[in-house]
Amino acid sequence: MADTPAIELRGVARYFGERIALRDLSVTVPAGATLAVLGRNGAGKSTLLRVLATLLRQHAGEVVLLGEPLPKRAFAVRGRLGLLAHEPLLYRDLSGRENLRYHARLHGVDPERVEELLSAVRMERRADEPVRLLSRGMVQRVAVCRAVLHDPEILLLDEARANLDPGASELVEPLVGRPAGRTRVITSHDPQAALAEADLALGLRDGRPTFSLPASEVTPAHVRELYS
Amino acid sequence: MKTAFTVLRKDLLLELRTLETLPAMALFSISTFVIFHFGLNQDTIHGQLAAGVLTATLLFAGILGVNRLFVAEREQGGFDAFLLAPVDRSSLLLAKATALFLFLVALEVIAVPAFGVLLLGPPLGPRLPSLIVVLALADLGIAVIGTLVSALAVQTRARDVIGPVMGLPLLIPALIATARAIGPLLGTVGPGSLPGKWLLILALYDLVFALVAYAVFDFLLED
Amino acid sequence: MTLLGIAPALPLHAAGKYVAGAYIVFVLVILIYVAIMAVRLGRMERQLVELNRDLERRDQAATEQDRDPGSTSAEPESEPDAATGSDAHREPAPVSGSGRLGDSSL
Amino acid sequence: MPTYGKGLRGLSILTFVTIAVALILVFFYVPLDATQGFIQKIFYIHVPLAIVSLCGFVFGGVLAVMHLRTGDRRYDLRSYVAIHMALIFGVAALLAGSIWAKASWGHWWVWNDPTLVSYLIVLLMFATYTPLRFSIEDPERQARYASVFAIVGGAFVPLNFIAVRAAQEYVHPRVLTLTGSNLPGPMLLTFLVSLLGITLLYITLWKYEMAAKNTRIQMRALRRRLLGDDDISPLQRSAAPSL
Repeated sequence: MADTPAIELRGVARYFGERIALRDLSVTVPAGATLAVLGRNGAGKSTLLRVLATLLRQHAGEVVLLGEPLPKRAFAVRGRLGLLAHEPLLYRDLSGRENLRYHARLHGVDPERVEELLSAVRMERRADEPVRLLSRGMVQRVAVCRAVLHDPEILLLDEARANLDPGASELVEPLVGRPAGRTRVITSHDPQAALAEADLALGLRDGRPTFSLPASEVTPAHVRELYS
Repeated sequence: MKTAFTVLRKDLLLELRTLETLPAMALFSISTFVIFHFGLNQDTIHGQLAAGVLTATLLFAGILGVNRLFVAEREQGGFDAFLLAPVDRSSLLLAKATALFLFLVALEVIAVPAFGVLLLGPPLGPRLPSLIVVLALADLGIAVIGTLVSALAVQTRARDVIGPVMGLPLLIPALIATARAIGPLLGTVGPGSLPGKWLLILALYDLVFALVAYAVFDFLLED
Repeated sequence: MTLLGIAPALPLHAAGKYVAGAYIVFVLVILIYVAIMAVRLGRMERQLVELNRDLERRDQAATEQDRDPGSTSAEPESEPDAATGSDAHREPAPVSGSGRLGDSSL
Repeated sequence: MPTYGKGLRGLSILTFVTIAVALILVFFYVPLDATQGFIQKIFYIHVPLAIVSLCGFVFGGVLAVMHLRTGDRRYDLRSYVAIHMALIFGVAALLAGSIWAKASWGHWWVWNDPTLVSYLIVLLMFATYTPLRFSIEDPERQARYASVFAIVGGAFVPLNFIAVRAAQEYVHPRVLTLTGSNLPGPMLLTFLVSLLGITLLYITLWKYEMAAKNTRIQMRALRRRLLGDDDISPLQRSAAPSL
């Protein structure tokens, strides 16, 4: 499977009523590579991630993840995707461990993996407190565990580093960073940081791609055009 | 099936932790009995009137549960978490309907004895078995319709209003069948026989709407 | 034409009042419906008239542009390229994907 | 893109003729009913309206099934117009029914006529169709949720009628059950003609409203195509499908 690209988008569009959320989007991400998606708020970054996460169907164009065309074959891909976005997708009244156990059962993952991840992000001590009592940073660390619990082949990170202090960032690096070797799509408000850890870069403005280049070829002009 | 059980376990655990839904339903039903006492200005009631009071109270208390059913999913990303998992989507319908059914049963465990003590003239004891049969079928109907209506309403803006306004007319036939089935049971002369006709209608109602719910539920999650 | 002679057309004693009432209610409901649709039609007509006026203004502007292209009038009438426009909203969706509408979409 | 206006002229003439004939039959041809006398004439308007309206709701449900299966939003528009029309006919049927109740039993509402009672419940339920649509912003989700509602409603109509009929002890002989009929010849003929008239009226008005909605949507597309996007006012929220 290494040769087929992990993510292929051709002419993808998504509308919200009359408003265009995404339009004419074509990009191919080889397996194991990292794509950085840059753009202002409302440029369509989150919509793109939700389409890739099979949570939103595309209204036009083709989306092929891990060789499976969406939305027809979405169920075959679902277990192999991890999404980490603004919403931690954790029940605030349940504890961190209960949340992760719930997700582990949903994905058919051995509960032992929950303990492993909790210690990896050093949350074992606070794992039994309700999530609503945890600080934003801790919630984000538990959310990282949730996103990688089922060892996804594609990881979708919507500003994953937000709310994480430098210390916490190092903790989650082996899980969500490049070393984990997963195909990743990351979005960030800090273009320099995103480009530093990306192989490919995609610029979005008002739902339309402005550039789609290897990360190294992205010039400050490209970036300025996005945020002007 | 396993997924449905997983989601159900989470729901029951969540209810245990927050105790939001069940106590509210129980207290609501007991205060409704008090209101009926003063409203009807009668110390004890029996027969069809008693059946009507009991059924109406349980229905409205049930609506409270219906309103709360998907709120956690809507506000804390529960839908996305579920949709991301490689599971059959109608297991969410099965899990939530079962959860609502269990809430209704728990409600009845509290409300029916309270009804017996507060309002019901004839003793409840001998009537209990057949009463349980009718209430079980009624709870099934409320659970199925309630889950469907709750899933429809939770995504809308006016969700606390749309849910009951849509659910009540849908539940009227179930209410008719339940009240008419319980009527003869609560007569003063002694537990009457279970009117088969009404049980049949109630069962037919549950079956049809279970099939309809199963067929259309996935479309509510698709986006 | 004995038909007319048989039953008195509209006996106006008590029963007749209700029967007339029922049929009048029916006619009234239909009339209210027709009235609402008429209001909608009027609004649509006004929008069409407005559309034509906008078009005339645009074509007029276009012809002025052609007559003296050289002069840079103080406030150049920028050619509103109607076709693409800033396209913040979608044009009628192309036919493809899951059940999107045809190009000359409904 | 289908237009809905073309058959309209012929259809409206046919509707007009049928209703005219029906009225003539009702008031001049059919003999007075033995028990109810002249009041029974309301029957020829109340019951057809009720039947057509119920069929309209079920028709809306069927169109909703087509919409969910094919994903084609035009079916949603058809379902919306069908239910919208059925509601209007339903209100007329309910008013005529309560007038009939007042005429024959003396008070505006009567609980012993199952068609009337089950009718009220069906109307109560479908009255939430439009508020439901109005309270969902994303047009695609609005269409999908409305279709789910219409399907549940379509299944509910017969069930509700069974439950209400079973709950009724009849006070007066059934003139015409919605299912069977025990009408003498001339009355049956008159009833069928008025039923046909009301049905044609429903179809005509349905096509008429579809044509009107279709025109509005085409005009909006035309306006956007000609004047670019920023000139049109953003679509304000409405229960009607915007496609």
